[in-house]
Amino acid sequence: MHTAALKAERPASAADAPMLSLSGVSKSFPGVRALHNVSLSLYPGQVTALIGENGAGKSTLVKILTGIYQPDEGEIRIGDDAVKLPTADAAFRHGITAIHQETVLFDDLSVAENIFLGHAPRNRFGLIDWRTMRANAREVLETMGAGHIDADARLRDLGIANKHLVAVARAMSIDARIVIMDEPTAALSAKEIEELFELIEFLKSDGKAILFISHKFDEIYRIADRYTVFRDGEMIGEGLLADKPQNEIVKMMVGRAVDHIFPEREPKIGATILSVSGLSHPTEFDGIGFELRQGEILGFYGLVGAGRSEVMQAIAGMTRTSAGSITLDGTPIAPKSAAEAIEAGIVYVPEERGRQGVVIGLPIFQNVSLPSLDRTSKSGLLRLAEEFSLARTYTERLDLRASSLSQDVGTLSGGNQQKVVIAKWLATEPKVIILDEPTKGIDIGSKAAVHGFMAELVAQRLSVIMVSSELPEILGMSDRVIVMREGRIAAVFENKDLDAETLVRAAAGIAA
Amino acid sequence: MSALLKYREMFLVAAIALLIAAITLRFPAFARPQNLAAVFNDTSILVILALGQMAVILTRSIDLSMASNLALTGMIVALTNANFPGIPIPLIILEALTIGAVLGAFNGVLIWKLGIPAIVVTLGTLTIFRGATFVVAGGTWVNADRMTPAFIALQRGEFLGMPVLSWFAIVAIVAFYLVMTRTPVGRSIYAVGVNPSAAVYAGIDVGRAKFVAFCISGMVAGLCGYLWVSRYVIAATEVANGYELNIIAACVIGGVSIAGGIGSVGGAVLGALFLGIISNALPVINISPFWQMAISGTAILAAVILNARGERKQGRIILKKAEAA
Amino acid sequence: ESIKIALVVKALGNGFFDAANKGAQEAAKELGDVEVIYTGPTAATAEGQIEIVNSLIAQNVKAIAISANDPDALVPVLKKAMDRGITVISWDSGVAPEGRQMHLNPSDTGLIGETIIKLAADYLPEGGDVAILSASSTATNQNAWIEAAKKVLPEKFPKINLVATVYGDDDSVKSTNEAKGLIASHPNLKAIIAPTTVGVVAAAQVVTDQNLIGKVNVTGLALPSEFKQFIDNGASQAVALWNPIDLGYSAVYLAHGIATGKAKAEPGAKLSIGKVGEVTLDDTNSAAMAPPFQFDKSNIEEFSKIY
Amino acid sequence: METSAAPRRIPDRLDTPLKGAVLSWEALLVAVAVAIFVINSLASPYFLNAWSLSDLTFNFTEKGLIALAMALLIISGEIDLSVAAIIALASTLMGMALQADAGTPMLVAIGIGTGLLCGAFNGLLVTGLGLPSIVVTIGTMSLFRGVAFIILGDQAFKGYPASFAFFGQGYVWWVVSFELTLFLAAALVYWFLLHRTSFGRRIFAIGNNSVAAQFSGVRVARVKFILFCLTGLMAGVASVLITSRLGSTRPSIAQGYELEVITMVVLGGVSILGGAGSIVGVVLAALIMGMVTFGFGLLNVPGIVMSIFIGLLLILVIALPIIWRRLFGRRPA
Ligand SMILES: Nc1ncnc2c1ncn2[C@@H]1O[C@H](COP(=O)(O)OP(=O)(O)OP(=O)(O)O)[C@@H](O)[C@H]1O
Ligand SMILES: Nc1ncnc2c1ncn2[C@@H]1O[C@H](COP(=O)(O)OP(=O)(O)OP(=O)(O)O)[C@@H](O)[C@H]1O
Ligand SMILES: [Mg+2]
Ligand SMILES: [Mg+2]
Repeated sequence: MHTAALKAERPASAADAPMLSLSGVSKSFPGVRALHNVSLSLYPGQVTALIGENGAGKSTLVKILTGIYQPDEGEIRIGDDAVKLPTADAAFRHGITAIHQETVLFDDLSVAENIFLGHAPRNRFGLIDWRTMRANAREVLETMGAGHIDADARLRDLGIANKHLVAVARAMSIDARIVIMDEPTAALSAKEIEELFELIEFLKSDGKAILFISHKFDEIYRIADRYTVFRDGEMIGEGLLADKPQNEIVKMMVGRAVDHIFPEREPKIGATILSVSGLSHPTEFDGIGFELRQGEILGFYGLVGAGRSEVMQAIAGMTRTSAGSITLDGTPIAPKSAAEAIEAGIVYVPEERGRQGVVIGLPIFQNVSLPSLDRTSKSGLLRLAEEFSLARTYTERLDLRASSLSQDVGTLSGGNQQKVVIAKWLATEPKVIILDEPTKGIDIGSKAAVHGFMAELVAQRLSVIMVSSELPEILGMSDRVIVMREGRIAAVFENKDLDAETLVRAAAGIAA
Repeated sequence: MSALLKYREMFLVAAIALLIAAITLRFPAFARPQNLAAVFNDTSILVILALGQMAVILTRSIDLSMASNLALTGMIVALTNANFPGIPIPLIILEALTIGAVLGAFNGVLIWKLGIPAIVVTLGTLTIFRGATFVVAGGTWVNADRMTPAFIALQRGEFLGMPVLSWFAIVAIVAFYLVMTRTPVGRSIYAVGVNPSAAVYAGIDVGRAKFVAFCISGMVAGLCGYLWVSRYVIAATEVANGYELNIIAACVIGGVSIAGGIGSVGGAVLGALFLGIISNALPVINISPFWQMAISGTAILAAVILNARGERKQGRIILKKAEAA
Repeated sequence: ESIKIALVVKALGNGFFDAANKGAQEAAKELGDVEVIYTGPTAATAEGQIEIVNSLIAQNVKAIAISANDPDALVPVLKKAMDRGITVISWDSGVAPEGRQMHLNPSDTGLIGETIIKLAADYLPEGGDVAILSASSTATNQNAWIEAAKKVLPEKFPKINLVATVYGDDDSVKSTNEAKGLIASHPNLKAIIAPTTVGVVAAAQVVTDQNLIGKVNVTGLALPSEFKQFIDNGASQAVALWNPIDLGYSAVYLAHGIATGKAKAEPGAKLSIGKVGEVTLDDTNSAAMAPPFQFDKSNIEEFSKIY
Repeated sequence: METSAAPRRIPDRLDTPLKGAVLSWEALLVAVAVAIFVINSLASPYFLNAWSLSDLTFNFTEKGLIALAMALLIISGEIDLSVAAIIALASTLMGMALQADAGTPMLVAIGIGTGLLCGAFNGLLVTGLGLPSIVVTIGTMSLFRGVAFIILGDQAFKGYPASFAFFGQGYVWWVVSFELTLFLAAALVYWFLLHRTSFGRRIFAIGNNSVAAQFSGVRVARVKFILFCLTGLMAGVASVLITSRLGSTRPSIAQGYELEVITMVVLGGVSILGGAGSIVGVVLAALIMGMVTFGFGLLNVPGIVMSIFIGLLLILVIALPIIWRRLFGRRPA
């Protein structure tokens, strides 16, 4: 079967009753109110776009609908029946399927099994029928236009985009009435996105209700019929998309005019402080060369997987390189560990906060002092007073919200955790600070604080490299922008009259 | 299934073939089919135990209490047999399976419902079960003279030219193969080990999968309790003392990853056979049995190093993909 | 107040020592004012016995009679016991002379050594290969008997060829594996001599399982009750042992005598052991009881009911 | 918890240190220890006696010494199952040196040195090749003890010099043994190392999140390697003590000690998953295990029966706080 062949003519009618409706749903985590009294309706044969800034509560809602989280209060109705979804299994059985934001798949299992785990076809003895399962997997993949993926391959050996397609296939393999897609296009190429949209059209025509989450407005306008906007865990508005221009939706999302987010600043750019040339890695990047000047914010832009993080981790001593040289303040350095890089004056604020940034289980002040322990302790002996004063200085500058410095960082909200992470590396008093996706997953207020602080840092003659996949952030903060593509530098721009389209073209390798 | 797993098992088969060849050089009779069959028979109990342990290790847990469970169940069935000689042996086997499973479920419940790490729970039950063995028997041993002939004879009987004990192992291998590869329970055990958080999204209860794995390992240990006491015709507190580490070693040599999610029935069986061959061969080729321990230690280390190479995560390889595109 | 005497054995649960305890209790009843503490580790290790001796010292026992898992490792702790005024004797398996006041051998060492070989030789008129399956490699008594056996071999049993000595550590599984190894690596093996009650049962079971009855004869030291079936099925022609009940009885009787000052442990002394008779101490303060008693088809039935 | 109107100035801590101490794991252990002490005193008239109490300490000092280092290792997220085998190998090599007429200082050096080298070998395999420590040390456990068996076979080394006997049998003052003195001194050193130095802080950071620690400039591999060396070293020290106490060496020496040491560490409140624990807890756990085994010994309860108690204690002490929290600790979100 192919999507095009089965496309039925069944126009969506707004008069239909909602297939799924949510009302008064709230959900809190320790210290964070993720959702507050929200409502949402999904209609058969229609795509509803759920729109909101990072941390608005979109994924939390998805997890509630798929039985991963339980709402603190509120009601879920499918058709006319109020339902409870205590487990992922219960959600399956009510015909709800989802493609989650993070790829929640099994690296060491085959593609076919990743698609069918939990609902594998059985033979007449009740045993799993691998042959049928593989055949079905191939069919599902083909239907989606992902026939190039080998159903027998181990998932580990697939690239990120293909993994994402497997996640889509898994959702499609369940005969569901309600399909949820949480940023399904984030890791896909243009061609794959096209195929996904074709699939969505088919599902629509099949009368399914679809919830589509994306940060990309072109996609939303192309595929969605309705919109629902969330801000800070609350439902701000909903309606038919055709009636709503983009700028109004953005206003609903952000709650204020967008250009206020980025601080005004007068860059005072000095001499070169860091110069990198010919930096190469056997498999990840090649011939990376650039200069960073004092008091400058250098933006690194690229599509996800372009290799920016790998380059930055190499500069900060975390990965070994095969060739190239790094000069800091006129002295050549070759850091072999993060410890050496920190000593030299280069710090890297990592992208994955939970895994690489905070040490959950240790209190705030110990997190902040960790890279500076040699400074706060005396001949190996801890001096708590020094640690507290260091932690207080930096956390207060970042306007951290916490009840005490002895509080476990794990009890802080994501944005406040990110502040602790940044404070931790600032406390080492570096010359160069590399921020990898510094505002990923933090709320709008904290985002502004981080941006304001970056401005303050460069004003104090520090030099900043900022890796970001968010165009407004790159455009709003950088003095210069380097675009990476597939492990190499694709272009370098001065940020004067730079526009988003130029950057996207460079990142995707499309000639201007 | 996966090519890599196949490769790993082939590697073990090759290592075992090499081992047998080397032994045969010193002692030609070793490779005779009857002798190899005898070695398999001798290793049957370890094979069955290794399969049970594999199910647990796959879920990122470990069962240190298997040998103690074996001793306790073995003692209880031996006492049952001694005190009620009229009870038929199939019922005795059922008793062994049940008691073993109950002891395994005790571990499993603590892990599932209280979330205590498996290594802590089974470290505790390791001593509790063994102490209980002493207590239920009042500190005595049950010797051959108190067991019925049928109790002792069952596993020694022959069926289609092979001892019944070997058939126990063969049935266990087939059953495990089917359960681990062809049933939702088996696959959920793998899934939980590969990625516990993804398992939640797939509708699998992680704690329950661990509980099931512990019931399986307990049941298997219970069965081996009967097999052990009837094989060595003695039930004592010290039976199989320290054997838990041999079982784990068999799994490790067989390529079962201690980090969970990776391992196969074939691998665990081959790992157990590898250890069985070594312990059988050393006395006959006149290498002092004192070498046995060092040799199996070296084999374990070699296996971990080799497996780690096979498993080493590939880099992202951005550049290669760029060239291919 | 009664006198506490501890009977420390190699491992609890062993039928041989349970029988010895029976004798010890008899002695206690006979002596009247004695309380016997029967104790031992669960696995036959020296560390386990040391912890036990420590707790006995703390309980102020009057005397300790020990069958030791290691002749040397226990010396320091037993010395400590003697320093605190406790009478220490060893029995069955001895400790080095500095760690005890006297040692009671169940029988004459030379005699046992000769008997275990003779048990095998009696049924091998043509001679042939034999092997020994012993207890642990550090067991004092077994080592002494094997030594003695090796001494008499060349002159008295020239046709018997001792091909190997292996150790099963008084562990059934290890003993079983060692017995199998012996059979596999010595195709002409005619007899396995196991001077330990655990090893002899394991070896006889292996011979039975491998259908070697009539080809390999198992002999050694065995408890009649545990071993009867193997005499019955022919895996063994005959085994020997002394009376463990008498041994336990004597150990407690002697410990009591020395502890109360009624007897003195010194070379040449003649010490009474009640109903069993008397023993004479040699230069190392060791004494031997009766010669080993032989069990075969004719009498095993009767003795298996006793111990 | 967070409040939206947090003060600009964040206080260092909220709880007074005393309040934290009262509710801690160590407090629970102190209560258990006192209870066992009282029960022992009531159950046996021989318990409350200076010499009895002194003899009691021998039940835990050697394992306790290893537990101190093992605690650090487990806090860092690793484990060493080979410690008992290291004792056997170190003791065997000391025995060999003895055959070559080595003096007491030489013997001690060889014992401790062997331990250190074995620990370094474990550390190298784990940190150098990135292998899981539980598997590596199951392997080296067989390897080390196996080498001892190959060297010693069915023999035993004995005849250690009189001066060597002091370590395992000597008394520093009245009833205070050398072993106990050494244990207390080592406990102090390890307490200081773990709780008062930057090295100790790094151990906690690694145990809680080794990737983040690495990114924060902690030399994770180096710290772990040092911890394996320390654990081996302590096993070497324990080997000297045990060999001296037994006055002889057999390859089967210290069989099964590894699990007792780990039980001690876990009972002491160290998280088996790494990242949490204290030396005070471990010392208390050592004391509890010593008192339980000795107390049961005084009542002539077989050792195997006490192990039921230890096993139950281990599970209960860990399970009870969890059950307690489930029943009563439901905090409003
Ligand atoms: N398990 C959790 N524990 C604590 N806080 C959480 C948890 N999951 C989500 N949150 C918090 O809830 C809020 C909403 O998060 P959610 O993931 O739903 O946002 P989102 O709208 O999906 O954002 P994005 O666009 O970045 O995916 C955030 O502040 C987040 O930090
Ligand atoms: N093949 C892959 N398999 C799994 N995850 C991947 C893969 N490729 C990329 N990712 C994930 O996508 C994210 C971005 O990748 P990475 O950081 O390496 O690229 P980048 O160019 O630095 O992009 P950015 O820093 O903007 O995210 C990471 O979270 C990474 O784990
Ligand atoms: Mg989200
Ligand atoms: Mg990145």
